[in-house]
Amino acid sequence: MSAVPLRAVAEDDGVADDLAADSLRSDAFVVDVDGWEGPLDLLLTLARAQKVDLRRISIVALADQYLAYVAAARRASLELAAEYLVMAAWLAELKSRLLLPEPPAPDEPSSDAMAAALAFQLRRMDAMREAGKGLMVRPQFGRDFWARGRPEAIPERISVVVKADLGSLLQAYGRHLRRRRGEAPLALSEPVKLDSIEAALSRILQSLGQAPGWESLARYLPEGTLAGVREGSLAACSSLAATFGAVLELARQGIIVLRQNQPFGPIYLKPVSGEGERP
Amino acid sequence: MTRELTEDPALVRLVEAMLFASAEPLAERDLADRLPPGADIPALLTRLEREYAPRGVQLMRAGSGWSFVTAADLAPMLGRERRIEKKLSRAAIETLAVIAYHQPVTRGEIEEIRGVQLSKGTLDALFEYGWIEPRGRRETPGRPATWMTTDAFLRHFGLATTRELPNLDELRAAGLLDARPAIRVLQPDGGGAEEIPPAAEPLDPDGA
Amino acid sequence: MTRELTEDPALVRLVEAMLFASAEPLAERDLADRLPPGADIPALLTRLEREYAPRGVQLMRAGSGWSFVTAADLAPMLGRERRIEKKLSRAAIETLAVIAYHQPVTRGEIEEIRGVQLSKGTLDALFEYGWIEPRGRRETPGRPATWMTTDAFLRHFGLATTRELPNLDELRAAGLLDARPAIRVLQPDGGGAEEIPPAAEPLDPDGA
Repeated sequence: MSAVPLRAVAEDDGVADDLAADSLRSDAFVVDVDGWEGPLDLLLTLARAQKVDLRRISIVALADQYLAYVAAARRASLELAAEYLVMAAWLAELKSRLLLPEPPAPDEPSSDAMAAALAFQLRRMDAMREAGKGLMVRPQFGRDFWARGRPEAIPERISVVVKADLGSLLQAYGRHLRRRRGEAPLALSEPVKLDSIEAALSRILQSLGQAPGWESLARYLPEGTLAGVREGSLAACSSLAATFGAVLELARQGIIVLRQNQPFGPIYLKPVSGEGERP
Repeated sequence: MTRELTEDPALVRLVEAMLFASAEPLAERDLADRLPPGADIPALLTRLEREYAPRGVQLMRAGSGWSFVTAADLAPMLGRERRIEKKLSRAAIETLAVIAYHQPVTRGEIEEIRGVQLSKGTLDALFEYGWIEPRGRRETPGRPATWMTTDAFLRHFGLATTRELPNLDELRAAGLLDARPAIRVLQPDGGGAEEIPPAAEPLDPDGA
Repeated sequence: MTRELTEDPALVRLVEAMLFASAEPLAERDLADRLPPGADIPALLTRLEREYAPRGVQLMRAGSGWSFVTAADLAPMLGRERRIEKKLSRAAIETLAVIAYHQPVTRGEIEEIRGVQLSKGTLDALFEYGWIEPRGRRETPGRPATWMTTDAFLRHFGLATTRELPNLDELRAAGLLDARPAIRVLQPDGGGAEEIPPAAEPLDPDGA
């Protein structure tokens, strides 16, 4: 939380006069333009202005100074951060207890304990402030001492260890042999006349629509094709494939429609213009 | 056995060269990677440190890292360009001191010690410098992260370990590093500063 | 006068630190800029050079510039060895297998057997690993080199001789040759793949 409002107080002439009247004016107020880092920081600055050992600080006087400071800030209608006001309330209570000693309620700390706690916190805060300064006056890397300006690349000898074992070698060879069998180029021991899609197309178109309605695809296969396929005849296989391809092409062109009632079932076709019963 | 290995000039030279080659600090285990097993690395380092102590270059330890740096007393004569760093704010310097002297410490504890909430960028700035890092958690409700300084912090300020922090023993003896709870006002609900009630209330607790 | 300046340990330290921290080698005139007038720079450098001579770091002159470098004789020890495990590519291990089973074999024969061209680095890589070597030439036009596996190959794969490689029947028994469903009709002779003529023009099912 920022102490900016307090800085405004310190810099405002009218308020500064108030502060002077409250005998609060010290070098710290004028010099410290950074503002305070919270109420403890302000308290510490005020305590330091008392110019006594922090262990012998007058808590009452300190409370007065702080309260006067806060009052001045409020008179100047400056918004104080909540923590400054909380501290003010606490100090006001501490001061009244210190001035009018009465036995504290059983569940409350004594005024002495409260004062001691505050004094401890101020001293601890002071110690940290000084410790920070102590760090900053040390020689600093890059400001007071430097590393080697020409670091040398440490050579790395990279040795590649190739991982392979007999198993992977044999698997690779097995893979190779399998592929030779599976994906061997098409070998034709004797010239074979293969059917083509073009031939199948003209064949189908010639006889298409001679019979009305749905017809089996098989009707358009050259004679003996199915038997040939069963025997593994390459020519028959090509006829079957070519006819099927041609039929798909005709369907794509919207010349015929196709039908298959179940997977692997017979395929039927009929011309689009034709009428007929469903098979 | 370590005796003759330690005295082996070849090993001293090797450690010296390794540290010289690198601009970054090397940990003992980095050195061990390239030394014969059984080499007494701490002894080798101590010997080098001693040999270089009077020289213009010094062997410096910062936490687990060792590196050669120029002797700090030569800074004015070296006439090197000083790296201009963004000046740390007073809040950041004090926060750094609190972390260094009280570590491990939670954000809430830092705020308690300083009596004020940490503003947004303070820890970030210190973290960005590489001087602090969160390490572990406090086993209290909310399991807050605890902060510690790094080897880079030690190196920057020329400290071998955090035990070399200035005045550490005096502060500890005076009880000023005790984790004593803050005065009640700074933590009205026994919690962090975040729970501070609205300003109006505590000022006139007796009011309507 | 140069005598005492040369002997001034402060100047030696300063030169030492300057050379250490500089990113570039420093010429004598660079040093002179930051040393008191009259300093005997060559003498200071000579002294430093002598002091560092037995160390792991040396003061070295390169042209007109001076700089510290790690001692050259330490380079082999400084170098960190990094092992990188690499898996052989599919093509490489298959090529290796083909060489192992068909050796001696020419590059052209390997390509013929595998049915694909060997990519540029495959044989090179296997040769670099020390697993194959060219031995002899095929007495055919062009006298191509023939490749064989090496003893290092046998050691790496734990074989006494290449005859220990399992034969085809054993491969089949090990399930390494289980045929995928193949279109038998396309391979009426069922074998002699090596003698297969170039692939026929593929069918053109899309037609014109």
